[in-house]
Amino acid sequence: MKKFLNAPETAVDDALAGLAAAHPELAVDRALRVVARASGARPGKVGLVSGGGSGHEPLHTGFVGPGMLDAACAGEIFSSPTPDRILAATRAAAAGAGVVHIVKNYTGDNLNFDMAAELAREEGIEVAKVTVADDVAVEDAGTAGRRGTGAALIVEKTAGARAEEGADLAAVVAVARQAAESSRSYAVALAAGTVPTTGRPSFELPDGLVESGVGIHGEPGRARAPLRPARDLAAAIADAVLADLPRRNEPVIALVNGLGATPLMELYVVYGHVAEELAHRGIAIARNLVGTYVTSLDTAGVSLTLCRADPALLRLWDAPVRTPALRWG
Amino acid sequence: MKKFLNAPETAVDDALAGLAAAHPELAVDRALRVVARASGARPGKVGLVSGGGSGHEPLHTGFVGPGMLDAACAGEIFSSPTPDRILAATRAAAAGAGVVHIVKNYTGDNLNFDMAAELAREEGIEVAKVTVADDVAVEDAGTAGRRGTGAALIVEKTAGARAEEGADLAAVVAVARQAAESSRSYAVALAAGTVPTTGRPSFELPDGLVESGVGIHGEPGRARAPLRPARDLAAAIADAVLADLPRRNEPVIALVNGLGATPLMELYVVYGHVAEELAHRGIAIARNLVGTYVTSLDTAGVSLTLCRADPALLRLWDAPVRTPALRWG
Amino acid sequence: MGELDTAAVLVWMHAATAAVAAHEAELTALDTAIGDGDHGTNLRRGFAAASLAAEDAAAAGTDPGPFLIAVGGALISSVGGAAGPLYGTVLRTAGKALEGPTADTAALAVALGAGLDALRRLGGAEVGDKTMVDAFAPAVDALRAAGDLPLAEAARLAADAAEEGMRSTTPLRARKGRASYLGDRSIGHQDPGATSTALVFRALAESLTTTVAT
Amino acid sequence: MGELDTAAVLVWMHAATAAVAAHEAELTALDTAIGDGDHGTNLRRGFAAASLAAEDAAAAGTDPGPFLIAVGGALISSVGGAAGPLYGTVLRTAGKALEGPTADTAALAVALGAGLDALRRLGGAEVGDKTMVDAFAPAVDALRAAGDLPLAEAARLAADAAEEGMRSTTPLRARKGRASYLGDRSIGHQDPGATSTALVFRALAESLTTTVAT
Ligand SMILES: Nc1ncnc2c1ncn2[C@@H]1O[C@H](COP(=O)(O)OP(=O)(O)O)[C@@H](O)[C@H]1O
Ligand SMILES: Nc1ncnc2c1ncn2[C@@H]1O[C@H](COP(=O)(O)OP(=O)(O)O)[C@@H](O)[C@H]1O
Ligand SMILES: [Mg+2]
Ligand SMILES: [Mg+2]
Ligand SMILES: [Mg+2]
Ligand SMILES: [Mg+2]
Repeated sequence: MKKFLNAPETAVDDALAGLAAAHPELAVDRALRVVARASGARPGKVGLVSGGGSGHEPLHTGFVGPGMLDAACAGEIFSSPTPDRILAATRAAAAGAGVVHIVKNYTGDNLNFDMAAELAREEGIEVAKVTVADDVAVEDAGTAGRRGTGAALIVEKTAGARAEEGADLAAVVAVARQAAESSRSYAVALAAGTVPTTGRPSFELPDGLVESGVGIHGEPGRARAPLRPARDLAAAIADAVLADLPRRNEPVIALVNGLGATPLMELYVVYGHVAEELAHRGIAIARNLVGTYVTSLDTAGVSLTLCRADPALLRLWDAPVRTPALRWG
Repeated sequence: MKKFLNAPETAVDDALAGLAAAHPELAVDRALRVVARASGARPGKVGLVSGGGSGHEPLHTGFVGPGMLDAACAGEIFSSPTPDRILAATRAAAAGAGVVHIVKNYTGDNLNFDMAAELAREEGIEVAKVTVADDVAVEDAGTAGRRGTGAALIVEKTAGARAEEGADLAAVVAVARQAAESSRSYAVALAAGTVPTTGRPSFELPDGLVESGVGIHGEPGRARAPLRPARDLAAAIADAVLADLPRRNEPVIALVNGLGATPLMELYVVYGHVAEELAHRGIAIARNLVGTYVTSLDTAGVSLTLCRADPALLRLWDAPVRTPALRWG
Repeated sequence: MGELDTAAVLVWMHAATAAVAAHEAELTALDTAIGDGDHGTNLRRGFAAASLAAEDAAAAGTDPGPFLIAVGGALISSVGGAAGPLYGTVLRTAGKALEGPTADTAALAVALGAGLDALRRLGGAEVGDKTMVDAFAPAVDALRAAGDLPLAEAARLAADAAEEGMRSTTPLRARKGRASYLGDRSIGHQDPGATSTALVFRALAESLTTTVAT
Repeated sequence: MGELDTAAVLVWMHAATAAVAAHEAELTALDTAIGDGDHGTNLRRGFAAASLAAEDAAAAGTDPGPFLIAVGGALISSVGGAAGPLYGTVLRTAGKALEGPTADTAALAVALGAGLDALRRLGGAEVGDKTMVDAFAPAVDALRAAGDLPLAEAARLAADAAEEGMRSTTPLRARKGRASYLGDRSIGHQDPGATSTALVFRALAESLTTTVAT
């Protein structure tokens, strides 16, 4: 394994130290691994908190700032943070108007966030939970349900904008739910990432094969398939997402996302074919984002997230955002 | 080789097609591989043009837009574009106030840009050239000189801001030269990238070794060294840059940059140690940028660029920028 | 017929901590195959913290019930992932069901039975879903069936049952937890959580052999 | 004693195009070792375009001088990288120095000598800097020395000299071009540009054997 790290055990802490050094506009509690806005919670604003295992950067710590999250909480690599830390993030975000927990749908994340919510409620903080479960690669019945992946970015961006403009808890939750329920994702990998503590790729993928339907924790996918031209892979990915995307007559926000080790050139190649594919099917892309945002360590792979967006959601997508990893407007 | 491409020969064109699809604010001439602002050249504004071989994305095509470049020109992977194409980009950027060519210092880039400048002058376009030669890993005497790498971003950002505020050609050139001459870079790689047409990594790097002083074209480095903790690598990189950085009593802009396949987590780890290292030496970091901006295909590696910046340069760095890959203010 | 006192629970926790640490790589390898490759690391870290909490509780002369509550809390606040809240809740719930300075086989069966119920409620998994429940439920059944056997012997039977339950997960298709994402591809792999559960029961049995006089 | 006419130059260009294409992988491998791995691809693409320009020029009945100017222009606008402007300028400058419908050995030596001068001016490289100059300069010297030999024979001597110059680059430390970044690590590798230059001179010699009656 070759990584720019000091030791597998210190990776998360050392990266947070770097984040703190680079971003004085963030308050980084290195002991609790909580990243919040240095400006503190704005009285009367609904607080937005997310978090989860590390290894998905810039998600979520890179999305803390005006227009997006109030606080994020980083767990060990691929392990949900513990309730006490999520509680600390919740406290940092609480400003009297309640806090939304944006939780990617994994057993561990659900359990730890639920326990934290319970503790926060005991302290008098109103907490609402919005679950992100967008990955169509996994079954959604009688199991742990769909995984939360790229849609987290869209949920955090739009709900963050709604909170920023002063909406109340119910209204922020409504936007977050709308974005979450309107989004679907699918990912393929060319090579698995390496969890530092294990030192070896999460799975071995022989030459000429892609892993189709991978998760963002090195979970192997639905199937192995031959490596095909980007055009065909993009079509297959779009097919998978569209098969399960709500069929409303709305344009989409399209996120073509690198899983950590995929160069931008390749992401744009994929985006071009996704755009062609959607055009063929008469689906308009109202907004797009191409880049490396929701990652899985150094996985070479790409994910597509589509979110059906009405004008209200598009307006929130367009609203100003000032975070380390996402800034516009 | 595993990449999201259709064929090695179409990689550059397919990526440009995706860029065009994703960014309606850009005018992408796919035949000439010229990317310009869709709004056209603003009459009376100095035009800024850069370009070079492809494989370094988002440099330069991702830096076209208000506050930065007017046009960029993409060559084949790692090969400078030809003079006719650079001429086309120059025409797209020309608005009566002259055009600055920002050229990374490579024999091929120099020759092709110089020929294009000659042709543009024959058409009555005033062209000034600013050479970026920041890579301290290579000798600077009796050779091709230092390579141009990460400093291109800083030059394009600051000169772009100066042009945007209406400065004349001499003033824009002065800023570009100041930024270029005040910047130094150094890069190390854990694994070489793969040029699509060759299908194999540019060099083989055995386990446990890093290539120190690599270029952004798969050029092997100064030396191979054992893989060390990020803290030590960061110190060595900072040492290399500082040894050759102008010794003015000014703070620096620090760019910790991924070479294409390096996760953000690792970049922040490195940034943290670079910041410590500079603090020890009493050098203030006035601004920083941590991310993947000046790449070398899917090279796993990191580069550090430091630029001594006076208040004027910092003001230009802070000025608004609206491009696919860099946006703030 | 020995009873479980605080000293014995402390030895159990140390034994479990040692077992988890010794099997960290194996647990992580199992989790790499059908999960995300962190179960060994999570549990090593968590049980190390739980051992410290256990020593503190023992030093304070805490009874087994509150002792397990403290240890469960330490697991929750140090493991992360799915296993932390699940194991932590099991121990906390079991602890709440224990009264007094010692527990015999029947009392332990009741306490761990309450823990199992909490585990099933919290995680929603039943036997056959390829989770730690597959090892935990048969272990509790064995304890219950051994209600009048000496504790050390009952614990051995529970550990045997847990290990059999652990092995029974291999041919199963996962319906809960991260392995469920794999669908049919989860078949043929032993569940990491069931494996760690078997380790914890074996640690109980072995620690009782040394600590509980018969 | 044969002279070089437009038909012969066309055959030369086709031969050079074929040679570069046949050696693309080798040129790229040399450039991967001490450069950026694109010299073969660059030249294959460039000579393919140059061949088309050459056919157009030949079809238009252009004399060798303007013919080489057109071919050089095609190289400049299709190769990219360092090699495009360098090779293109050589041919353009050589073309400017050629007058009339044919050229003998001495005229070709003068023309390619002018091309070499332009190459040295443009790139700033001298013999010994480990560039295409190391193959080009001895080839021009050989042509000059063979001023009164038949063209085909003179071209063979030039190709021999170019190849010797090419091989002489191996022990050199690069002082120009991308290989100069390697410093001492460039030693022991043959220069890709010198290699392609030798191919182009060998293509001249071989094409003349077939096209120029002696
Ligand atoms: N819903 C559940 N109910 C019971 N046990 C579960 C459930 N989900 C997961 N598990 C257990 O947790 C184990 C995985 O733990 P761990 O790897 O630490 O957490 P994570 O899956 O969050 O990485 C699985 O092997 C399984 O035995
Ligand atoms: N300054 C120079 N003068 C003469 N020849 C040069 C010079 N720089 C480079 N070359 C030649 O160009 C060759 C490399 O060409 P190529 O790989 O196509 O361009 P690039 O280096 O831009 O990738 C080198 O092997 C060398 O022979
Ligand atoms: Mg986990
Ligand atoms: Mg090149
Ligand atoms: Mg796990
Ligand atoms: Mg080259």
